[in-house]
Amino acid sequence: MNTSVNIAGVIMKNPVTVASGTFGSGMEFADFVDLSKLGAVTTKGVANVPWAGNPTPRIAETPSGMMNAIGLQNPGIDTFIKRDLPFLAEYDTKVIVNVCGKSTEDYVDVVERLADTSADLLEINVSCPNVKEGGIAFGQDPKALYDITTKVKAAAKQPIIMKLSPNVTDITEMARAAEAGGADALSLINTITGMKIDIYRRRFAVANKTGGVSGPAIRPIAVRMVYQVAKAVKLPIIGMGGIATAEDAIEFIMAGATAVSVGTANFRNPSVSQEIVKGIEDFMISQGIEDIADIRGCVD
Amino acid sequence: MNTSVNIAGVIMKNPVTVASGTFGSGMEFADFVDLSKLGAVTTKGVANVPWAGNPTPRIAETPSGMMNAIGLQNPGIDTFIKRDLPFLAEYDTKVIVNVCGKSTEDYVDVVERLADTSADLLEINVSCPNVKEGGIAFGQDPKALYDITTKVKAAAKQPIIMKLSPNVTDITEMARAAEAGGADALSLINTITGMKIDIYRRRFAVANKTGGVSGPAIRPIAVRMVYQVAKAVKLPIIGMGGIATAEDAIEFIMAGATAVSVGTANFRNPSVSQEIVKGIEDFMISQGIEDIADIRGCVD
Amino acid sequence: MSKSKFRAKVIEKLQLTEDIFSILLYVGDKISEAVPGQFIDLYTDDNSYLLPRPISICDVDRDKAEMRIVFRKVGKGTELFSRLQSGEEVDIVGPLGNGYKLSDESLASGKVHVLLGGGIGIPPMLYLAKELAKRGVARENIKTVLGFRDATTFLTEEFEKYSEVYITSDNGEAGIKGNVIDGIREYKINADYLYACGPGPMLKGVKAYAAEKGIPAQISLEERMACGIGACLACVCKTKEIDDHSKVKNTRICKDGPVFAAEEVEL
Amino acid sequence: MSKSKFRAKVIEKLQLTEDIFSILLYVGDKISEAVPGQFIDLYTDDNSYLLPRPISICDVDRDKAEMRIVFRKVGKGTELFSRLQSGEEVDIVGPLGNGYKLSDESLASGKVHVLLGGGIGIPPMLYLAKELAKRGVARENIKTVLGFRDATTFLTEEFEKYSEVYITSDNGEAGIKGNVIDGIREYKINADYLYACGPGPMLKGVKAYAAEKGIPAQISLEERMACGIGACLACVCKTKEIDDHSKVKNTRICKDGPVFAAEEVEL
Ligand SMILES: Cc1cc2nc3c(=O)[nH]c(=O)nc-3n(C[C@H](O)[C@H](O)[C@H](O)COP(=O)(O)OP(=O)(O)OC[C@H]3O[C@@H](n4cnc5c(N)ncnc54)[C@H](O)[C@@H]3O)c2cc1C
Ligand SMILES: Cc1cc2nc3c(=O)[nH]c(=O)nc-3n(C[C@H](O)[C@H](O)[C@H](O)COP(=O)(O)OP(=O)(O)OC[C@H]3O[C@@H](n4cnc5c(N)ncnc54)[C@H](O)[C@@H]3O)c2cc1C
Ligand SMILES: Cc1cc2nc3c(=O)[nH]c(=O)nc-3n(C[C@H](O)[C@H](O)[C@H](O)COP(=O)(O)O)c2cc1C
Ligand SMILES: Cc1cc2nc3c(=O)[nH]c(=O)nc-3n(C[C@H](O)[C@H](O)[C@H](O)COP(=O)(O)O)c2cc1C
Ligand code: FES
Ligand code: FES
Repeated sequence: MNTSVNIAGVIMKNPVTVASGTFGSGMEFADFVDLSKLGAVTTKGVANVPWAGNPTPRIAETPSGMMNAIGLQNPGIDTFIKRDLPFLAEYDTKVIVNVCGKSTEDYVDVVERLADTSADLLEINVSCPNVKEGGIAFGQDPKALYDITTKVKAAAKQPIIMKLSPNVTDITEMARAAEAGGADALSLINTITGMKIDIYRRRFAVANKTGGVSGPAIRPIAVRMVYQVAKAVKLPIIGMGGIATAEDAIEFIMAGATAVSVGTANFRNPSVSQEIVKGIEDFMISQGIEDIADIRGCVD
Repeated sequence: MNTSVNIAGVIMKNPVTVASGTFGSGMEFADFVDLSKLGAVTTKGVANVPWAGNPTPRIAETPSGMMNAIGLQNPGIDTFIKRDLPFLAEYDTKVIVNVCGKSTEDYVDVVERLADTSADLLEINVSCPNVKEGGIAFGQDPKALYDITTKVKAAAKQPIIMKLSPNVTDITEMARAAEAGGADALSLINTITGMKIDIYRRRFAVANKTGGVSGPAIRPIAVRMVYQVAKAVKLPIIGMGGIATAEDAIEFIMAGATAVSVGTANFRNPSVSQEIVKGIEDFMISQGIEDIADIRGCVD
Repeated sequence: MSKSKFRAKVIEKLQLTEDIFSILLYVGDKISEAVPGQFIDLYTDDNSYLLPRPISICDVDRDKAEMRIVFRKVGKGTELFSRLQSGEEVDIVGPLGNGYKLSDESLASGKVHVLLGGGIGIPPMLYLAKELAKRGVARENIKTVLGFRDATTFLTEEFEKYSEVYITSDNGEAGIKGNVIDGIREYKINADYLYACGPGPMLKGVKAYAAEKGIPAQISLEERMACGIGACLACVCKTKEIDDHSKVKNTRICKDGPVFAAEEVEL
Repeated sequence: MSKSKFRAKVIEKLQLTEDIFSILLYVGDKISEAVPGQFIDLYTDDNSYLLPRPISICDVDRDKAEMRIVFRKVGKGTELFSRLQSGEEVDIVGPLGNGYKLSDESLASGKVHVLLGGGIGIPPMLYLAKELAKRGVARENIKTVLGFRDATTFLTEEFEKYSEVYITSDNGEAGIKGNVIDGIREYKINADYLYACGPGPMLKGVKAYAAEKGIPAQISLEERMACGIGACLACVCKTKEIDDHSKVKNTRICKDGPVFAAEEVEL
C-alpha cells in the first residue's frame, strides 16, 4: 500500500499535513501527536519581522466552525529560523513554511532568508483576510497574484505553494494566474470572511470586526473549489477547509487534492491529525486501494 | 413597541419573512405556522413556464447546513397566479414573489404577469447556483446585474428586490450595481456553491454535482455581507443565511438588515418562523427596545 | 396550525441485530391517527446534523399512545438514535405522508393480500399486516414475503402473528435464495393485492411483476428529504402523468407518497 | 505524545445556585498531577459547538482520581454541561496551563496568604486554599475574600474548612458592599501574598492594590481560546516586557498562564 504523495518533487510519506496557524510550529502539539507520523508540518505564517497581530478577542465560535482574526502574529523570520526549524528538523516529516508579508518585498525577503534552511516547501499566504495590508489583497486579483507569484518564484530556492483565497467569484481564474506565474503547487482554501455580533453587548465578537471562518461549516465550499481548481490547472493541490476525519480527507483527495491539511479540527481534538493518517490507511485497506493516487480526482 | 418595517413602501407588520424555496407558497407550512403572524411570505421561485428542475438526489446534509440543487422546479406563473396567490390572499401577511428565468425576457415576462395580482413585492432571483442558464450568471457580473435590474424595474408594477449571490469577490460592487439599476431593495444571501462526495460510492452526493450551501454554517458569511452592503448602499435589505433563532435574526438587523428571512431552519423546526417573530418581541421587551428600527445597524 | 414538532419519550430500545434497532416511543395524543405506510421525521439533538431522518412507522398502539420504529444504523443520525436510552427524549414531526390504501373491495373476504418487505423496508409492513388483520382479513389471506441479506433475520416472529411468512435472502442463508419477487414466484403465492417497501431495485421488480400479472400494487418510495411536508421539492419522483401539484410529472414522495400505485410512478 | 483527549465520567452533579453548577468527574490517571490555577478544556458532544470551554480546576482528589469543576451557565456550552447526569461522560483535554506558584519562602510560617475570588473566579481558589492548608499554612494565615453579585453565595462553607472567609457583594446583600479590593481594605486584611481570579476590572484593581502596597500578586486571566495549548495565538495578553515566545509582548494565557505575576502583564 502506498500512501506517499509528491508535491512538486517533495515526497510526503502520507498526504496529511496541518493547516498553517492551527498548529504553531508543532511544538505544542508534540505532546498530542507524533510529528514524525505526519506527511508534513505546515507552520504558522512568518514575516520578515515580528508582527503583533490584532487585539483580542481574536476568535469566536460559529455553527460547526469558528472565526479568527489573529492577524498573523509571528515572532519574525529570525526567531523562526533559530528556534522552530531546528525543532522540526528533529522529526521525520517534511516542513512547509507559511510565509506572509505586507508588500511583495516582505515576501521575497522571507523567502530568501529561508533559502538555505531545512524548509522543504514554502506556502505563500496571499489570502489572509485579517490584515490590512498584503494578505488577501494579492489573493483577490489575478493580476496581482500573477505578479507576486513570479517574484516570489524567482527568489525561492524551494518549490512554492500559492495559498488561494475562497473570497473570490471564480477560484479557477486565480488558480490559473498562480500557475501562469510559476507556482509549483496550490493550497486552498484559506478562511472565508465572516462576522459575528454579540447582540446583548451590541459589539463585534472579534475585535477586528470581521474574521476568517474555518472548520467543518466551510467544507462543502472548500471541496467544490478544490474540484474546480483540479479541473482547471495541472498543479498539485493541498486541499483544506473543515477536514475533521479521514473520510473528510478522502473527500478532498477524490475531489482532486494530492495532499490535505487539517486545521480547525486540531482544536477539537489535538491528536486528530495523526488519527486521520491512520484512518486513511484503514480506508485504503478496507476498500482495497493500493495507492492513494488511485483515488485522486476519481469522481467526475 | 413597534416591530413593523418598511420595505420600499410596503409595510411588514414585523421583520420576519421566509426564504424563497424553503416554504413553498406557504400551503404546506400552514399546518405548523399561522401565516398571518409573519411579516411576509416569500414564495418559491416561479418562471414563465413550468420547470422540471434537476434530477434527484437534490439535497445533502452538510455540517450545520445543507446543500440543495433543486434546480428551480416550479409549476409556472399561470398555475402560481391561479392557485398560490389566492391562497396567500386569505392571510393577513405580505406576499413576496420570487421570480426566476433563463433570460431577461423570461424575468420580464413573469414580472409583467404579476403586475395586476396581489403580490406585494417581487424578489428577483439572479443568484441561483443550480441552473445552467440565467440564475447566477446575472448575479456574478455587475454589468449584467445592472442591465437586468433596469429592465425588470421598467416592467414591474411592484417594488423589486434584487437577490444577491454570495459567490462573488466583492458583494458591495454587486449591491451598487443593483442600486444604480433602480432596485428598490436588496435581499442576501442566496446559497454558496458547494460540493459533497459520497466517498464509498465515489459519487457526488447531489445529482447536479454542485449545490447551494445554506443553513447556520453560512451565517457568519451572510452577516458580514449584509453589514458590508448596508454600509455601501441606501436600499433596505432583507437579510438571510442560517437564521434559526430570534437572536440570529437580531444579529442580521444589528448588521443593517431591515427585514430577515428564515430558510433552512424551517426544515429543522417547521414552526420556527413564527417562534422567531415571538422571540424578537421578547428580546425587544427584555432589552427595552421601543422600535425595531432603533437597533438596525447599531454596531459599527 | 394544528401541528408542531414535539418531543417523544423513549420507553424501550431493543437491538434486533448487529445494526437494526427497535425503539418504542410514548407519543401522547400527537400521532394516534397514524396509518400503515406513513412515516415520521426524527431529529438528532446534535445541531450539526440539522435535517430530519424519515423513518417509517412500524406499529402504533393507540390505547397506550405508543409508537414503534425499527431502523438500521447506517450513518450518524441513526447511530445517535441507536444510542437512545429509556427515558431519553427525541424530537419528532409527524405522522407524515400517505399510507397504504385499503379499499372496502380489497377487504372483502377471500382476497389475498401479499406484503413484500425488503431489508429496512420490512418494518412498515408489520403495521400493515396488523391493520389488515384488525380489519378482518384472515391470517391465511395475509402473506408476507420478507427479503433479507443473509441469515440475520428480524421481526419475522411478529409477522407470524398476523400473516403467513415467507423468507428470502440474497445469499440463500435464510429461506430461498433471491429477492422477494423470486420468493413470490418460487413459493407460488397468488396475490390479489400487492404492498411493497424496500430498496429501489426490488420496487422495480415489484412494479414489473404487478404489471405482468395485472395485480394492483402499492409501493413505498424513498428519497433524500429536507422539509418532509411537500414544500422544498427535494424528494420528487417522476410520474407517468403530469400531476396537479408540480405540473411537470414530479410528484413529491413526502407529501403525495411515500406510498404510490406502482403504475403511477416511473422508477 | 504523552497526552490526548479523554472521556471522563460524571460522578455527581450539583446545582449550587440558579446558574452555578458543580460537577465531580472520575478522571482516572489522566490529570492526577493538576495543580491549583490550572484548567481543563471541556468539549460538548454537540458537533456544532466545536471549540473547547476552558474551566478551572476547583478540586482534585488524587486517591479517588476525582476532579471537581464549578461553573456558571452563561451560554450553550455551559448549558449542555449543566444538563450532564451521573454516569454520563464528557470529553476533556488537560490539565492545561500553569497554576499558582507557591515558593518555599512564601510557605514559611507566619506569612499571610490572601486569596481573592470574584464571581466565577472563586472555584479555583478553593483548590488553592486546600493546597496551602495541605502544605502546612495555618488556617488563620489563609484568608479568602469572595466577591459575589448579591446574596446568592456559593462555596463559602467549603472555604471555611481551610481559611478565614470574608464576603463582599456588588449590591451589599452579602458581606460588605463592593468588590474584593474594597473587602481587603474594609476588613483590614494584611497580606504577604495575593492570589486572585475574577473578572477583568477586579484583576485591574488587584494589580493596582498590589503595586500600591508592594505585595507580590499572582492573577489568573481569561480570554477566548481555541487550541488551549499555546499554538493558535488566540488568547494573548499584553506583557510589560517582550516575552521569549512571541517577541512582541503578547504572552499566551493558555500556555504561559493563565496565572501571571500581576506586574508582568498589562490589563
Ligand atoms: C419515507 C422513508 C421512510 C423510511 N423508513 C425507514 C425505516 O423505517 N427504517 C430505516 O432504517 N430507514 C428508513 N428510511 C431510511 C432512513 O431515512 C435513512 O436510513 C436515514 O435517514 C439515514 O440517516 P443517517 O443519518 O443514519 O445517515 P446519513 O447518511 O449520515 O444521513 C445523511 C442525510 O441523508 C439522508 N439519508 C440517508 N440515507 C437515506 C435514505 N436511504 N433515504 C432517505 N434519506 C436518507 C438522511 O436523512 C440525512 O439527511 C426511510 C426513508 C424514507 C424516505
Ligand atoms: C482559563 C479559564 C478558566 C475558566 N474557568 C472557569 C470556571 O472555573 N468556571 C466558569 O464558570 N467559567 C470559567 N471560565 C469561563 C468559561 O470558559 C466560559 O464561561 C465558557 O467557555 C462559556 O461557554 P458557553 O458555551 O456557555 O458560552 P458561549 O458564550 O456560548 O461560548 C461561545 C464561545 O466563547 C467562549 N467563551 C465564552 N465566554 C468566555 C469567557 N468568559 N472566557 C473565555 N471564553 C469564553 C467559549 O469557550 C466558546 O468558545 C474560564 C475561562 C478561562 C479562559
Ligand atoms: C486560528 C487560525 C490561524 C490561521 N493562521 C493562518 C496563517 O498564519 N497562514 C495561513 O495561510 N492560513 C492561516 N489560517 C487558515 C488555515 O490554514 C486554513 O486555511 C483554514 O483554517 C481552513 O482550514 P480548516 O477549516 O481546516 O481550519 C488560520 C486559521 C485559523 C483557524
Ligand atoms: C431547498 C432550497 C430551495 C431554494 N430555492 C430558492 C429559490 O427558488 N429562489 C431563491 O431565490 N432562493 C432559493 N433558495 C435560497 C434561500 O432562499 C436562501 O437564500 C438561502 O437558503 C440562505 O438562507 P438559509 O440559510 O436560511 O436557508 C433555496 C434554498 C433552499 C435550501
Ligand atoms: S422533502 Fe421537501 S418536498 Fe419532500
Ligand atoms: S488558545 Fe491557542 S494559544 Fe491560547
